[in-house]
Amino acid sequence: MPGVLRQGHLSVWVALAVLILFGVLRYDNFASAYNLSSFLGYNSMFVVISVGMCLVIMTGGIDLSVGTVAALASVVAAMLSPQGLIVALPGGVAAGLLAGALNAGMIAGLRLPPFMATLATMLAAKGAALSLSDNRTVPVDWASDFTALGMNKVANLLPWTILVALVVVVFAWVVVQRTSLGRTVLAIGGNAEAAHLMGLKTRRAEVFVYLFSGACAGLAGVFLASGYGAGQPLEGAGWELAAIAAVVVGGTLLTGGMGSVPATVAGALLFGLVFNLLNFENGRGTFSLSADWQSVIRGLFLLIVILLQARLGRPALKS
Amino acid sequence: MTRLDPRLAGLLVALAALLVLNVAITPNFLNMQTLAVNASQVATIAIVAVGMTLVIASGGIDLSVGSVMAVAGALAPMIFLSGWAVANPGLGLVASIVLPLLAAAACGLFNGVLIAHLGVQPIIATLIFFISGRGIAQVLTNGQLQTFTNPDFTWLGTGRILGLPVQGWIALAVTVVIALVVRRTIYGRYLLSVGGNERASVLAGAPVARVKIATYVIAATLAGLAGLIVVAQNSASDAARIGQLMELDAIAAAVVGGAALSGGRAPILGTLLGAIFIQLMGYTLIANGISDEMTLIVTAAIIAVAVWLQRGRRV
Amino acid sequence: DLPPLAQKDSYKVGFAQTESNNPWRIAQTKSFQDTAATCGWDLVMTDAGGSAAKQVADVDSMIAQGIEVLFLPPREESPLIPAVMRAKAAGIPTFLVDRSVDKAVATAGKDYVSFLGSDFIDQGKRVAEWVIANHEGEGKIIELEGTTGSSPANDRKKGFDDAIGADSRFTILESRSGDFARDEGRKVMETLLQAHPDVNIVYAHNDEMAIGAIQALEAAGRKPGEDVLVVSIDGTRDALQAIIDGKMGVTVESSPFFGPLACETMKRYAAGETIEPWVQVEDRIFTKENAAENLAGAY
Amino acid sequence: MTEPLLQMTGITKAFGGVPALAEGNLSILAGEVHSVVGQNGAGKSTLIKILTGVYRRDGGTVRWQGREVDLRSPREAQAAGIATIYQELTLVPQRTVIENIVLGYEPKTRFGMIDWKAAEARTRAVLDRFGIDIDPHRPLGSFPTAIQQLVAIGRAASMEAKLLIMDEPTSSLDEREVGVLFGVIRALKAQGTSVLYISHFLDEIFDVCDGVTTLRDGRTVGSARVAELTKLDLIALMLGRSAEDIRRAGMTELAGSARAAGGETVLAAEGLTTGRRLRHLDLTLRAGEIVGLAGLLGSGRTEAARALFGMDRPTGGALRMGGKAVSLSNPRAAIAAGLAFLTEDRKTEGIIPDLSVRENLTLALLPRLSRMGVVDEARERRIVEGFIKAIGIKAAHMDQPIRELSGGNQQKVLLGRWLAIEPKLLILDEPTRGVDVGAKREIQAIIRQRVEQGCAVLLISSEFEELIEGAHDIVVMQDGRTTTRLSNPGVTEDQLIHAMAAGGAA
Ligand SMILES: Nc1ncnc2c1ncn2[C@@H]1O[C@H](COP(=O)(O)OP(=O)(O)OP(=O)(O)O)[C@@H](O)[C@H]1O
Ligand SMILES: Nc1ncnc2c1ncn2[C@@H]1O[C@H](COP(=O)(O)OP(=O)(O)OP(=O)(O)O)[C@@H](O)[C@H]1O
Ligand SMILES: [Mg+2]
Ligand SMILES: [Mg+2]
Repeated sequence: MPGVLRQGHLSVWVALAVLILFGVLRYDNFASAYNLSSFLGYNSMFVVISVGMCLVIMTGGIDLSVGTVAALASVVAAMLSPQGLIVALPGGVAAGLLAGALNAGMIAGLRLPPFMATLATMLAAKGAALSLSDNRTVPVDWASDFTALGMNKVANLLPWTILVALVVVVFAWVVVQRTSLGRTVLAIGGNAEAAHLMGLKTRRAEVFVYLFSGACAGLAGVFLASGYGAGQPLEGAGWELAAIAAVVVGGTLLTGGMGSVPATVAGALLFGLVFNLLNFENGRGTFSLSADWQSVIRGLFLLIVILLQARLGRPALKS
Repeated sequence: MTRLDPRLAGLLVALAALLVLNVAITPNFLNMQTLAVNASQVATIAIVAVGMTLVIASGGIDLSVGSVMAVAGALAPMIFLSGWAVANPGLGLVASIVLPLLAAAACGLFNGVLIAHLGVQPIIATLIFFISGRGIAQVLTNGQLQTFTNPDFTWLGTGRILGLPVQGWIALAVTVVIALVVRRTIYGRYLLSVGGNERASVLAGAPVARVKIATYVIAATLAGLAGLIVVAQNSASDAARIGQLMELDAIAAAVVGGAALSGGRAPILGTLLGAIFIQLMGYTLIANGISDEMTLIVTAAIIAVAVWLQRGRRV
Repeated sequence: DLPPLAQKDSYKVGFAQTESNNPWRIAQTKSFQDTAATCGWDLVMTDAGGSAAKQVADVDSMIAQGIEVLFLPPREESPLIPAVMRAKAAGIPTFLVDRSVDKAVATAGKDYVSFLGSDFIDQGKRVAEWVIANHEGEGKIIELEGTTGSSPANDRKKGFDDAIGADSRFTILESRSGDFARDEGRKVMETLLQAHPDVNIVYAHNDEMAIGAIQALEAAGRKPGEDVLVVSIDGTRDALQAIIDGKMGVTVESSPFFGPLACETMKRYAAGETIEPWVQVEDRIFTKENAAENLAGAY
Repeated sequence: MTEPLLQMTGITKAFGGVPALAEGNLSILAGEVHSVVGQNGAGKSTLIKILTGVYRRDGGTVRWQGREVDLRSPREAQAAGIATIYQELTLVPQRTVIENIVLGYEPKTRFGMIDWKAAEARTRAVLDRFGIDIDPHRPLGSFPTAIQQLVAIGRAASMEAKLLIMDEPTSSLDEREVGVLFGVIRALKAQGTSVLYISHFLDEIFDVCDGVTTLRDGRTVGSARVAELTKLDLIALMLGRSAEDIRRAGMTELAGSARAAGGETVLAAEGLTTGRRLRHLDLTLRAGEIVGLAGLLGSGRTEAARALFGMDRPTGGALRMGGKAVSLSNPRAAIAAGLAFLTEDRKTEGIIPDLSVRENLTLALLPRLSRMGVVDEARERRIVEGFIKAIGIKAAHMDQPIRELSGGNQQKVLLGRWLAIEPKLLILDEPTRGVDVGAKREIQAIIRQRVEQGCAVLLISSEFEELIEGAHDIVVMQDGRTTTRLSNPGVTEDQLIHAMAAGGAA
C-alpha cells in the first residue's frame, strides 16, 4: 500500500541522493567499483542491525544490545569457523537469537521497560563475549570456507553479505506490509493497551521483534567475523546508536506505531556514506580534518538531516 | 500528604540487603574511608542522574550528558590556566567554574530548543550533541590532555567537609534542592504534567516549550557541574574520556530509582538511592575480586532484578 | 613479491589511525602529521574510532583513492589482515606501526613490508624486572589493566605476570581493568585499596592509570613512593614528573613518535633495501636517574 | 426456559483495597439487547472488564453459553464470541482506518499474506453501513472522535460475535449517528446476536433495550424488563431515592435559567477562519448568557472552540474582547484572557493520568496558586476540598491518581479545573458526556450558577434537550460556518433539526 517515497520518508532519500551526487561530482574514484563494493560490504552489517532495530522501534521499544550481541556472535562464529560456514553461520545467528530471547523474556514476559532490559543484555553480552574469547580476538580458521561469506563478491562487485542483508530486508518488509504479525507490531507501538484490548497477539509480536533483532545482530556478528577474519569481543560499541539514528532518519518515530523498512535501509546507508565521504575529503588534502572535527561534522550532518525532516513534514499526527 | 512510594521501599530493602552482604563479606567495609570512597565515586553519577530524572519525567531522554561533561571539563582548565586567570586568581577561579557551567547550560538550551520548538525526538536531538559535543571539547583542547595543579579548583573534587568528600555534599545538596523544586514549585508540577500528557498540559495552559527547555538546561548544567568535579578530582582534563558512558549510568540510576521512561514521574530521592545502589553494587564486585567479565554479567542481572522490583504494577 | 616503491620526491601516503581518544594516539597522529611536511608526504588520514572493522573500511577507501604507501597501526591482530591483503593486492606497500597482525596469516617481507614498533610483552617484562631488582622484601601487587580485551592490556599483563611470577617474593593481590584512563584507574584503586590495605606495589598498564592510582593512594593517606611503589608504562610528562617528585618508581617508554622512523624506513625501502621484518623501536626506561633530563621531550 | 447466554453471579473486585464491585450480578438472554445502568463509579465498566479478562475478578462466577468460564484476556473473550467496545476508545490512532477495522481479523491471501484489497472492501462495507464517507487510507487519529467511535463500533459489529458489548458508545455521537447505530443494533438482534448496551442516556435505553440491570455502589440492585419500567423508576433505582423526589426535582437543571439582561460582550468572533476546517464563524458571547452551538457531526463545532481558545491559528476574520481586537496565539494566552475550554476528548486532551485528582484539578490555576514559583499547597488543598464537595467527585482521597477514577468522575475533576480559574468565558464541548443523570444535573446546576454570577458560556452539545432547555441562544453550524441563530425560549426540536439539516453542503 504505502509508496516507498512517502512524505515523512522523503527526506532520507533526498539526502541520500544529494550526498551520492556530491561524492560523484567532487571526488575521483568515488564512483569506482572498488569503493562501491567495499562500502556495501562494510555497511551490510549496519543495514542488518538497523532493520532489526526498525521493527523493535515500531513497537515503541528499543534494543540497546545489538552492538555487544553482534560482538558476542562474532566470537561464537569465529570459534565455530573450523566447522565451516554451514555451522558457524547458524551458530552466530543462534547466539543472537539467544540474546534476543533474553530480551523478549524480560520485556514480554516480565514486562521490564525495553530500554533497561536491553541495557542489561548489552552488558551481559559483552561479559559473555569477553569470557568466551578469554579477553582476546578469536582468529577464524582461514582454511575453512567461513571467510567466503564476508570476503567474496558476486561479479567482483556485490559482496555476499549485502545480498544476504537484502534478503533480510525483504523479509522484514514483507512481514511488516503483508502479515498480521507485522500489523500487530505497528499496532503495539501505536497504542499498546488498545492493541491488547483489541485482542491482538501482542506478546507474540513483541517476542518476535526482539528475537528478530537478536538474530539480525547475530547475523551482523557473523558478517563481522567472516569479513574481518576474527571474532571481536570489543567491536560493536555504539552500533545501537547508529542503528537508532538510521531508523529515525528513515522517518520512524521512536514512540512507535509507524515506520518504514526501506527508509531505514536508506538511513543506514546514509550514515555509512558520511564516513566514506569524510575519508575522501581527507584524501583531497585541501584541508585535513582531524578526528575531532569529523565527529563535529557528523553531528552537524545529523542535525541537518533532522531539520530537513522537520521541514519536509514529519509523519506526525496533527489533528 | 507525601506519598511514600512503595517502589522506594523496595529499593531501600534491596539497598539494606546489599549493605548487610558487604558487612559480611567485604574486607574493611565498616570504616569511614569506605564511606568517603563511595560518596566521592557516587557523586558525579548522582548529580547527572538527578538532571536525567527531570528529563525523563518530561518524557524525554538526554544522551548528551557525557559530552556536556567533557565540554565543561575541557573549558575549566583552559580558563584558569589562561594568562588572565593567573593574573587574577580569585576572579579566575570563579570564571573557571561559572563559564563552563554557562557553556553547559547553552548545550542544554540547544537540546531544548531542538526538542521543544522544532519537535525533534529527544533521543535524536541529544544524539547530535552526543556525537559532536565531545568532538567540540577535543577541538577546543586540540585533543591534548590538560594537566594542572590548582589546589583551589581541585578542592571541588578532593576537599573534605566533616570528613566526607565535598562532591558528596554537593550531590546531596543538588538532590535535596531539586527534590524540593519538583515537589513544591510550579515548574515541578508542569514538568510532571507535560511528561504525563503533553497535549492536555498545553490545553491547561502549561508553558510546555519553556518547561522542556528549562529541563534540558538544568540537566546540562548539572552535567557540567559533574564534569568540573571529575576534572578537579583528577587534576587533569581529558576531553576524550570525561563522562564517557555517563548517560547510561545516569539513566540506569534514574530508572532503578523508579523513574518511568514514559514520563510523568520524577522520584528524585529514588534516583539518589538508585545511584547509591549501583555504586555500592560496583564497589562490592570490585572489592571482592569478581573478574571484569563476570562484573558485567552480574551487573546486568542485578539491573534486571532491580528494575523488575521497581516496575509499576497495573491491575 | 612485495609491491615495489619508486623513488620520488613526494608520495600519496595513507595513515589509518585506530582511534583518537587518548594522549598517546594523539601524539602519534601529530608525529605523522609533522613528518609529512619534511618527508614529502601527501598525507591521507582516517580515524577508525576504535573499530577494527571501520579501520579496514578506511583502508579500503584509501586504496580507492589511490594511495602509494600505507602506514597502518592495526587495532587488532586478526581483523586487520583483510586490510593488509587488499593493500598488497592493490600494489601498495604497507608498513605496520606500533602493533602487528597475526603472524600465522600474514608475514613481513611477503604481505607487508615490515613492522615498526616496540614489544608490549617486553614492556611488561621490563617493568617486572625493574621491580624485582629494586624492591626489597615481600611485594603485594595490585595490577591495573588496560581496556579489557585490548592487545596492549593482554600483552603488558602477560609480560609482567610471567616475569614477576618467577620470583616467589611477589604476589598479585588483584588485577583489574582501569580502562587505560586516569579517572577509572583512580576509582578502581580507591576500592581495591579498601579491600587490600596491605598492598605495597601498584603496576599500571599505562601512566594515566598510574597517576590515578597515586591520587587514590594520597587521598587514603598513603604515601606513594614511600610505602607503596608505583610503576607503569608510557613515559608521559606527568609520569616523569611523578618520578621526579618521588611518587613513582619507573615507567618504561612506549614512544608514540613514529613519524621520523616511518619516513626513514620508507625511504630505505624505496631505495631498494631489504627491510628487516621488525624495525624495533628502542624503548627507554625512565627512573629518577634520568627523568628530569627527559622531561622536556615527553608528551 | 433455556439458560441465559451469559450469567455473572456474585462478582467482587477491589482496587488496592477499595471495593469497586461488591456483588455484581448480570444475566443476558440470547438475542436480547440488555443494558446496565448506574451512576458514575457504580462499577459498570469494571464489570465488563472482568467479563472480558482485562481485570481478574476477586470472586464470583461467570457462566457463558451454559458453561462456567474464566476468560483471561480480551483475546480469549473474543475467541469465545464476545466483542467489546470499551468506554475509553481503544484503537490505534497512527494506523489507517482499514487497519483499525481488520486488525486481528485480516483477510488473507492463499500465501498467508494480508489481502489488502479484501480488507479495504470489508472496511468500505462497514463504513457504508454507518453512512460514513471518509478516506480509509488515512490514519484514524486524523478524524474526529465521533468518527473514531463509529469505526470502533463498526469493527466490533463486523466480528460476528454472539455478544456485542458497548460501553457508552453514543457519548460522542449525534442524533443521526445514534439512529444509524440503533439500526445496526436491531439488525444484529434480528440475527440472534445479544447486545450489552451501557449508556447514561436513558431515552436510548427505552428505545433499543429489552432488559436492564441496575448497579449501585458496586452492587446489582435490580434487573427488569424495560417495558415494565418508567424512566423515573429507573432513575430512582439508580440513585436509590424515591420516584417522587426525582419528579419534583425536574430533569434538566439548566432549564429556566434567567438571562441576565444586557450582559456585556465577553468575546466576539467575526468571520473567523482557520485552515480549511473552520470557514466562517460569527459568534457573540455575552456575560451571563449561555450560547449553544448545534450542528451535525463534523459541522465544525469543536473547530470553532479550538479557534476561540487559541489552539488553531486563524487565517481570517477577527476576534474581539471588550471591543478590542485580540489575537490569542495559544491556550496559555487564552487562559490569561479569562477563557476556559473543557475538551470533548478527556483521555488525550484532558487528564494527566498519573497525577492526582488534586494536581489535575489545579493545573490551570497554578499560576495564581503560586508565589515566586512556589505552589501554596495548603491553599491548594482547601480549594480542591471545596470542589470535591461542590461537584460531588467520588474519589478515595484527593491524592488518588486520576486514572483510577471512573470516567464520569474524571470529567467532574476536569470541569473543576476550569471552574477553579473563574473564567469570563467557559467553553464546554460535550460537558456531560459520560456523566450519569444525577451528576449531569449537578454539573448543569453549577454551570447555571456560574452564568448567574456573570460568566459567559459556549455550550457545544449533541443533546437537543440540553441545548433547548439550557441555552439562551442556539447558534447552528453547517460545514464550518455559522448559519442560524435561534433564540430561546421557544426553540423546538423540529426547528433545530431543520436548521441543522437545511441547505446541506455549501
Ligand atoms: N484501575 C483502577 N484502579 C483503581 N480504582 C479503579 C480502577 N478502575 C476503576 N476503579 C474504581 O472502581 C469504581 C468503579 O469504576 P467503573 O469505571 O467501573 O465505573 P462506571 O460505572 O463505569 O462509571 P462511569 O459511568 O463513570 O463510567 C470507581 O470508584 C473507580 O474509581
Ligand atoms: N462524516 C465525516 N466525513 C468526513 N470528514 C468528517 C466527517 N465528520 C467530521 N469530519 C471531519 O471533521 C471536521 C470537523 O470536525 P469537528 O470535530 O469540528 O466536528 P464537530 O461538529 O465538533 O463534531 P463532534 O460532535 O464529533 O465533535 C470536518 O471538517 C471534517 O474534516
Ligand atoms: Mg464506565
Ligand atoms: Mg466536536
